[in-house]
Amino acid sequence: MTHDVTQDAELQDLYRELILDHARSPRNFGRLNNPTHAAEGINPLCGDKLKLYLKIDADERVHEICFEGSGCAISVASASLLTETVASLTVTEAEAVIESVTTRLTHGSAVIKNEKLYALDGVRKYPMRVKCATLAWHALHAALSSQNTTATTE
Amino acid sequence: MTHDVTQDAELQDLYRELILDHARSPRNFGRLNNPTHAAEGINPLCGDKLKLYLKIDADERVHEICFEGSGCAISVASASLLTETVASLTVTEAEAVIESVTTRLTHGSAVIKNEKLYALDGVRKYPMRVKCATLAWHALHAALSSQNTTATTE
Amino acid sequence: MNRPQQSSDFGTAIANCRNDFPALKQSVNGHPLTYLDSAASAQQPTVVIDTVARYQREDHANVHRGVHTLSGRATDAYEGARDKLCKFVNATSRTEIVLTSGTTEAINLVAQSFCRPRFGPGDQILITHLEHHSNIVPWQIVCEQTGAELVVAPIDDAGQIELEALFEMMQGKVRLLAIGHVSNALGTINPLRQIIEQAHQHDIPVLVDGAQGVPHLRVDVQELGCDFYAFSAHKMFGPTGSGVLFGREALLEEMPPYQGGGDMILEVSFDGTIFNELPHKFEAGTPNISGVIGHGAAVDYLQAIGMQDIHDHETALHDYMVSELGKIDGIRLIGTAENQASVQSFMLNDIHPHDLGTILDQQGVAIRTGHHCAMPVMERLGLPGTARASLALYNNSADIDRLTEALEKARRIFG
Amino acid sequence: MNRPQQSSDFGTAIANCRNDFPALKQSVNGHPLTYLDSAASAQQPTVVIDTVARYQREDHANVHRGVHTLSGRATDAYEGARDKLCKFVNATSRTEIVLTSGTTEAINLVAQSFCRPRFGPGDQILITHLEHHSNIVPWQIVCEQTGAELVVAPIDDAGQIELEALFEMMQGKVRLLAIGHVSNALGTINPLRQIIEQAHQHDIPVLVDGAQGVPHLRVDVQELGCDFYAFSAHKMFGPTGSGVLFGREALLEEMPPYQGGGDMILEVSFDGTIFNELPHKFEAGTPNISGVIGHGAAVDYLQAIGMQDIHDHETALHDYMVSELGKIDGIRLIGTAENQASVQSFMLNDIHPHDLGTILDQQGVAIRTGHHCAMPVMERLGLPGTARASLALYNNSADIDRLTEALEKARRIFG
Ligand SMILES: Cc1ncc(COP(=O)(O)O)c(C=O)c1O
Ligand SMILES: Cc1ncc(COP(=O)(O)O)c(C=O)c1O
Repeated sequence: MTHDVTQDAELQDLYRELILDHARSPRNFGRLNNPTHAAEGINPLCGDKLKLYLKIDADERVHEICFEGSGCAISVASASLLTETVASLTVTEAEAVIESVTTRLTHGSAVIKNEKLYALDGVRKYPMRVKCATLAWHALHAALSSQNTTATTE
Repeated sequence: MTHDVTQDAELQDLYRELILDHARSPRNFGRLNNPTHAAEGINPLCGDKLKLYLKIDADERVHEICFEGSGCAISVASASLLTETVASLTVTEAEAVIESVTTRLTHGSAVIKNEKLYALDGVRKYPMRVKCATLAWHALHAALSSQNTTATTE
Repeated sequence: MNRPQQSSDFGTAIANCRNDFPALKQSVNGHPLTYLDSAASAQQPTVVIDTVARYQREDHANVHRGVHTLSGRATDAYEGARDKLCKFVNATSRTEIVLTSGTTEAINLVAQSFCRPRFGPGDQILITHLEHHSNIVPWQIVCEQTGAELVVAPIDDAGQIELEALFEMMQGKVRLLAIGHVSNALGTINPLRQIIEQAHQHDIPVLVDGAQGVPHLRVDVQELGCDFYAFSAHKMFGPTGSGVLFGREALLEEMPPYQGGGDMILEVSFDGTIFNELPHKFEAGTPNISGVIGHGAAVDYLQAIGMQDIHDHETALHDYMVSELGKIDGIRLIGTAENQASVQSFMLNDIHPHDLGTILDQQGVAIRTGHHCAMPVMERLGLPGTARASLALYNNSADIDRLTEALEKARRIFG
Repeated sequence: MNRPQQSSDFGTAIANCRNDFPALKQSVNGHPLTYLDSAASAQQPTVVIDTVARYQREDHANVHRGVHTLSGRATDAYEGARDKLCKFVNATSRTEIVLTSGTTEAINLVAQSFCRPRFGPGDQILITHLEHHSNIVPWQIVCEQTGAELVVAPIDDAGQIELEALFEMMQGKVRLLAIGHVSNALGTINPLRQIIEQAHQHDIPVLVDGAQGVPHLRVDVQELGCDFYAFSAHKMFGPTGSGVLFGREALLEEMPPYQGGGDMILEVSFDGTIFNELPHKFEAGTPNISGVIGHGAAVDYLQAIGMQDIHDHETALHDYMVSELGKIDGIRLIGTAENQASVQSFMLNDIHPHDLGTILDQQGVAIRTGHHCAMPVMERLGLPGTARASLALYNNSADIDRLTEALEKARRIFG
């Protein structure tokens, strides 16, 4: 059963404690009343559906951010981590984080400043789940670009 | 080359002299001015297209019959032989001939009174050509049933 | 509940049939594959795969239009498959068997050729809350096009159509009822004979979405009395890209062609075109010849085993699955209709179905997770989606045991 | 004219490729098969047959919707084939590659989704007298539906479009030009670049029926400048039931979906449905997964040989065929365009093509006879049909020799 042990380890790499914790108790969960920016992310494959709300002032800085919706552990944890990471960054800084996170998840190389986000690394072995992890980040990009459209993972 | 000899023989069985003769010089070829019955036969596969015209009087007998159109040697010869066979038969007799010819061509057993029609027997080895041989007969049936529709071989 | 003993309980044909499916002999992620996703698409027996490959190697040519030997062979094989399909659903005549690319195209054909020319404002198309998107969206589109209204009969918490409400809605200006045979999301088998009888009393023609009917049940369109019956080859162990619309001849006759092209015409000229006879009128262009031939081989395969044996086997296995799932802490069955095919949705605690799917896959267990193309069902039940294990003739009790083991592991991981 | 020496004149890939096609190794009616009917449907190389069979044995599951391993593999293979097709015609983006059941469905899609919502009385759809029924009837149907008018550019006796007349007709209220790349009946290669340039000067979008283009020519939709390009897998050595509509993204974006069903939606509710993004918006229901994967394998096969080599080989062989046919008493070539693909129609004395077909088949030579789904061409030339020999990459000069021998025998029989 060494086999099963490896697999357990792999699964536990995907579902790390930090991920499970954020999935169970997502941070910044809720709705902003007067967001300056917002976007929705839909993953038609598994029905993940997230809404991001941001308040960005004239200083081009994220003053408030939260999200609501439902999704799998990976997408919810990723969104929760996103809100923690992006809060109080400038738009430019946020775009840079989006870039490095999505690159890291899809090509596996980029360095990420916020170490917590490495918790998402386990996803890279599960190509079908990468879309779950990137969903919130795509939605954030859409929100920042004021493309008030829906982002999808297709 | 015994092989080729057999095949030549088979092909010559299909294209018997009588068939080639009727195909080259179809009998009763042309159009009736005031037909009492008429029908068209179409074989979409090869573009055969025949029109049958009949004059049937109160005595329920075929007084005049002719056909026009174009088609392969088999369908034209078959139509030509049909007009010779059916001329002056009663409708009931004609239906009986249709029945025996089409049965013979498709199941290969029925006896046909008019011996000339056995010239069509060569077709039975060519399933894809049976429709050519039966086309005129289906059209005749349609004409007699006063179904003034188009008969097809599909 | 005891494990059903395949070899003794049922005919040997079905007991041994798992060996006929090469895909089931593989390992996935280091475990023997446990394929519980046949409702999405079924695996193919060797005989279907080989029939298609042999056709390609020996007999392929275009159909209908050729005088040469290969074209004759291809046409015979293709039209022979139509005959098999005709018998399979017991249609009156082969002219009632329109070959399509699948259930979805078959339903769109009816929406566009049957409804669109004759429906208008004030008319209603009646469906149920249980339908697959393929039996919803085509009607939404044609309603949008014609001004007709889509009305939806409710379902109860077990996933059963509320018959009284359905019958009540038939009083209206319903001009077509479109209803599934078996729900792909919840497994519910609808009481079609009763429903169709009622619909016909109101002169409402009935289309049955049979995509999930054909793999599990003996289908007899004359006994059902339906006017249209749509199904796909790939759900019944045949190839993708092939399906059937059965339609009653009188209705098909009245309908204009759906697509234009080669083969569906008798004569084309710029003054006007004469369409071909049934069923060819509805089959434009080169058909999926190899797919249809494979579909015919799947029919032969199913009939050799026998739909009754298949049904008995699946019922016993489904019972076993329900009882074993029941032993897992935190399992909640979704879809508990009295009359259910071997398709079972469930939730495990508050684990999102997608996470369950990954964890099970890691153990070689393939289930489907999500909305199963039946979002309205999910919304009705207040769920983001479900996990679904669907059984086919080739599954056995070991599959169920591996499913439950894998679920236990998921429970441990999510603690 | 000398026999073209395959092995020396061309790359060895094409010289040896005949061996890749198992169907060509058989005898028919006691003679080695001489397959000259590829324009109707082409044979498949072993690699295509095996790719499809291996997929079925190892990787099959439904695409897009699954989280398990097989579904992932199936989706990767299916979407990978789309990428290959995208490169094959040099589309800008994979979103421009809509997978259909074939050329016919692709053209119907444009007729219904592009034309039907926006054309009306006074508008014209322009085609040519050279078209296949699949590029005529869909336009007749949509004209009937919308009140638009179908106008037809004439051809000359050689089977070439009369360009001046065509350009003249563009002055009118033409809102779409639909034109073949290569005529299946006569082999004519149309000067598309010139025609499309002209059409675009009048802001007329152009659909190209590429069914007969892809097997013979390198296709580059950006170089051609066309707005739509439709083709079928089975004409290019792939499976039946699979085809492509290339469409420029800007146009596809504006078009409503064609069929409704699973996979083409993002969200379904009874209040309204949100359609999926391109290209999925146009792909309703379970697609022909294995067919598309086979189509991708056919692309790989063609590209390994190289379209230029294929074209050179076919041109040399066609020249040889024309010269050998010319030696037969009573042969009349039909279709003598200056720029012609390796598709040749002909008549022999007054022997009806259908009789010729039977006599040749008896000698193992498979040709097509009849109207080739191009009745207007036949009517224009005053013929009931023709005999047609169409060449593909796997044909060789021995095929031509057997054709001419068999024709000599037909001449003798009809004396
Ligand atoms: C020129 C041309 N256009 C369209 C078609 C239709 O293609 P399909 O039958 O594969 O849809 C064909 C072949 O039949 C053709 O040769
Ligand atoms: C109940 C039901 N209806 C319709 C469909 C659509 O079938 P297809 O995708 O083969 O067209 C499916 C399967 O996807 C189904 O399960």
